[in-house]
Amino acid sequence: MNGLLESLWTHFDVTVAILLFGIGFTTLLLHQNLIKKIIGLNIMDTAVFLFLTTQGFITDRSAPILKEGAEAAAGYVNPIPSGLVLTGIVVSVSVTAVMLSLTIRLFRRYHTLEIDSMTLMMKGEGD
Amino acid sequence: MKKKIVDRLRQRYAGDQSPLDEDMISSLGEQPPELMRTSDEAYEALEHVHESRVWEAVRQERDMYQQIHKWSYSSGLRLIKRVYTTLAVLTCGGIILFLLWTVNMLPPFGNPNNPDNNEVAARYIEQGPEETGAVNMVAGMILDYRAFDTFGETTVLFVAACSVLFLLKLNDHKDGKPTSAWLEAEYDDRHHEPKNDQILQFAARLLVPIILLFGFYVIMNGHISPGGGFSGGAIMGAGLILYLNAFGFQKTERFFTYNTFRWITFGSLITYAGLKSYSFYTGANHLGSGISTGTPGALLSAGFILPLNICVGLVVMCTMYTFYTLIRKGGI
Amino acid sequence: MSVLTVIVLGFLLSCAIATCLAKDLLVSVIIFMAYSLLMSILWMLLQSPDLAITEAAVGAGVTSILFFITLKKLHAIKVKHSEEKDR
Amino acid sequence: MQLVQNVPFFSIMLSMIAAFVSPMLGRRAAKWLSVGLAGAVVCLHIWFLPFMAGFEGSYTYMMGHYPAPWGNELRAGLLEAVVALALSAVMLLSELSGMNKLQRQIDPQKQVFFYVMCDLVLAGMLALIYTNDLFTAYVFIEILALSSCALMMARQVGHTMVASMRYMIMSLLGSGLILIAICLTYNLTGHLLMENIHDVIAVYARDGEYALPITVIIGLFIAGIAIKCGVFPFHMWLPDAYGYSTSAASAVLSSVVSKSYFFLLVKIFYRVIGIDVIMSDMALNLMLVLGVLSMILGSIGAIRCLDIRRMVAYSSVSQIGYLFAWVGLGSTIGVAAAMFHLVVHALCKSMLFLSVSPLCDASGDSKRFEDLRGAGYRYVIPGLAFSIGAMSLVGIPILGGFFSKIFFAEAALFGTRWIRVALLASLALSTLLNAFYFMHTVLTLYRKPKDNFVFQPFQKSRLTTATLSAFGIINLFIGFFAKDIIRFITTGIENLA
Repeated sequence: MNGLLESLWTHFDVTVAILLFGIGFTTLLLHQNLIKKIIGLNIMDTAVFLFLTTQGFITDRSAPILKEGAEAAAGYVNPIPSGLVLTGIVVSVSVTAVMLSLTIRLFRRYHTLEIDSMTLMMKGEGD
Repeated sequence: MKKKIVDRLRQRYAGDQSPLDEDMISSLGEQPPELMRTSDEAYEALEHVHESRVWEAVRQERDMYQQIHKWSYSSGLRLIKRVYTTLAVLTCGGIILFLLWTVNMLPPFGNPNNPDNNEVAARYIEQGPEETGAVNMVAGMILDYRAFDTFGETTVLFVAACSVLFLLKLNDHKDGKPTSAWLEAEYDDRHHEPKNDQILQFAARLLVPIILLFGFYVIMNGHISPGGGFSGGAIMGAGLILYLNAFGFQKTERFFTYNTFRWITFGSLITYAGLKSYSFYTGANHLGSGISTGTPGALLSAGFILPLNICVGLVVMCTMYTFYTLIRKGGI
Repeated sequence: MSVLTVIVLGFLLSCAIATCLAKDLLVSVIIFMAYSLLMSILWMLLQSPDLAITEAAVGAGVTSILFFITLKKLHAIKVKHSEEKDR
Repeated sequence: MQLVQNVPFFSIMLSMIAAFVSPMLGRRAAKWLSVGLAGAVVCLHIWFLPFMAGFEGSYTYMMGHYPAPWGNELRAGLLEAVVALALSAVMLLSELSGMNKLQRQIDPQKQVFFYVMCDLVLAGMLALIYTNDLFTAYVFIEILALSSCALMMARQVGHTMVASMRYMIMSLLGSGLILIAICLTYNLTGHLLMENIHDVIAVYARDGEYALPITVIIGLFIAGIAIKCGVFPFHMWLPDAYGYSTSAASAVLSSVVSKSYFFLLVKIFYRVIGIDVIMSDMALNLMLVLGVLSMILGSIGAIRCLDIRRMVAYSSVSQIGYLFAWVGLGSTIGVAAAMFHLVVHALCKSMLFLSVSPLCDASGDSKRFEDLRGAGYRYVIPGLAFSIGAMSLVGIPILGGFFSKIFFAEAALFGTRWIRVALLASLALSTLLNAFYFMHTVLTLYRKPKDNFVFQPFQKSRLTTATLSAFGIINLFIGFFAKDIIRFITTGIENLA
């Protein structure tokens, strides 16, 4: 148990990323309110991105913007995670926009943001 | 009891009904559209009525839910739901614990000898400037080495814009007359229209050019300094949104309509696809590309990266602005 | 790992929990905005300036604006207001 | 490199460019562009398949000027070619057949976007089949999720909107799990291209390093894809989504989208983790359990339905269960059987969805079984098509489904004792249940109508009739080529590893 805690501390930021992922995942799955679900989705995505970015970080190295005279790979952090996360951020904002517009359409029809009430009303509606 | 509720629901949701009544819409429709934009008093009066009706509807709705809940929960659904929720909570907890446990076995943080700091990253940094011409290696990586991913990502933006258009765009005017949906949307948008706010307009006059210029700078210098098409485009989109919020649709519609959006998106995406198809095709068939990379660090260098950044920036800017306007009033 | 990183990480966690537990949607969105800004600071600390710029523009800027406009559209901001009046 | 080897790249790029061009066109032009595109992709693959059949092994296609660990890549082999041909043919026929119904159900000014989404689904499907890079796969998974959600809500009524919201939520949960699995993989290996990851993981497996993380990665991939395909505990969105959207959309969703996710999973097993590591891993049992559960519970769900489209939708759950269970068996022969069933089921299920909607039109726009009595006489061709599809899925001899059942049984014999018993028993039980509900439906279609049935005149469409006959003929004769197809698939799977 002590060893586990110690290793959680050495992996502190990855642990935080996983906890954030868990918070986002649980909110997306279990919260009734659609807006909260979308916020949960965003938290989940940023948590995964945080996880990925910490993988590319190397202590005491600088960002991968090359400077003149210093062209050895040993001076810079890993550029790959940054590139992947950049892609991911744009994907997450697109998904958020689509979800928000779906929410607006659903609210216009059912005047509620709770997904369960929506389903009940939908069932009452018939074909 | 059940049947009664179902009947009421059927009546209520026969169509995409809004709390705004038919007669209200028709009374709005009698005024010519240009008048509608200006007469504030009429609107305020209508708004008052509208608001009270909305709240009346919401209150009725709430009662209805309570009845529905009572009816559905009495029929044994409550137990199933509770079991399902418990299972879901347990699953979430299990996944988190499992991941935490796994993460402890991963390579340590910030260590240069981790498996992911291998020859791939080394080549990107060491040979990147010669091969791509970019100094910012992130831009060099996403727009040259791994360009197909980024192309897919731009397509995701396009899909999202099309989906939002699909969901929220109102139909065009029929024979010059606005449809009732348009009138309603316009009416609804009155909540957001600027009321000639002097402070906001002054600040916007000051800030918008700076924001747009900064976004432009970030896009143009994407291969030299941090930033690039995505961030620059988002900054420019935010600038346009600020302009819209300060001055209203009358100003922005002069230069940004649905057709502007269509043409800009189409032009940039086709240019992007064309440039990248050329380099994919020549690369796969082992033909030389014939593109000079220029001197690393200069503004006009790095082959296709600069034009690609501009294309991406334009697409992102239009898409962000479009999301905003579509959510706000169902048109661009 | 610097002290600043640990502090920012701690704030991130508390922001995430607060966002999910907040009763009012507007409050929730505002906390989410703060969360995004903290995230962009963290990315600056992790030596990824590209991400920091993008997150500040997209996450804290455009996404939050979209949330606000949606809430306004859903009259969710006013719900609270009129309920308070009732009391 | 020969010109024919560019086919994967050409078909992906063409579909994306067609999607970009479509919003500039009118709805008629966009429609024919989309149909023409699907036709062109089918033609390209008809050109490509004989080449691949004669080509030894597989080849990679560089997307850009940089070789394997640095740039993106596509990869083509025989298996990919077969699956891509089958799925793009399904796409073409679904678009053609659902066209008339679609024009009535979707707002005319928004039909353009429907066709944009069709093009993008095609692009996403092809990219998932051909990609050799995990992160490209993630990006295209998102494209596929967004565009299939848009297809689902194209008919904007309450049911489809709520269903697409639920679908979005589930599918984003799935994407999150897949993304974190990809991050873990990158973290352990430092590569994103499938081939290089495979090499590193083989070394780890030999040395016994990182055993738990690798198991977790496999489990996360399985869970993510299972959520996206709608396997049993995650199927809540599925019946509403497939049951109420337009027939073309349901056909495309059930046979193209979920099949390409599944194909990606198999590809990950073979190309990323390595089949030897997979077979000895306990995470595979998760897949077996999910598969068996959804085989049986999906069929039970279908029996309880009173509405023909929901029944067909539930039957999808049970058929995807077959695929999961037999890949979960962890042997190459099981995977081959699952791949054969993937092709057969894609062809059958889309035909079922497409033939149901004319039959409902012929019964006064009702989907209930009691009104559908005698619909097979009122509208002959869709009735026949439905019967062929149903019989094929039940496993009547000489039809495609019969052979897939035989291959399934054969593959199950290779399992360990308990797995053998369990799989054969659930295969038998599920076939029995399938036969019950499908035969019941077919008999209903040819029964005397109710006494108080009022015949309402309806419009017959020549296009639908023609495409459904083509569909029926393909399904009728696929059984004759079962040997060739399974030979192609087996060779393809050998090349995959």
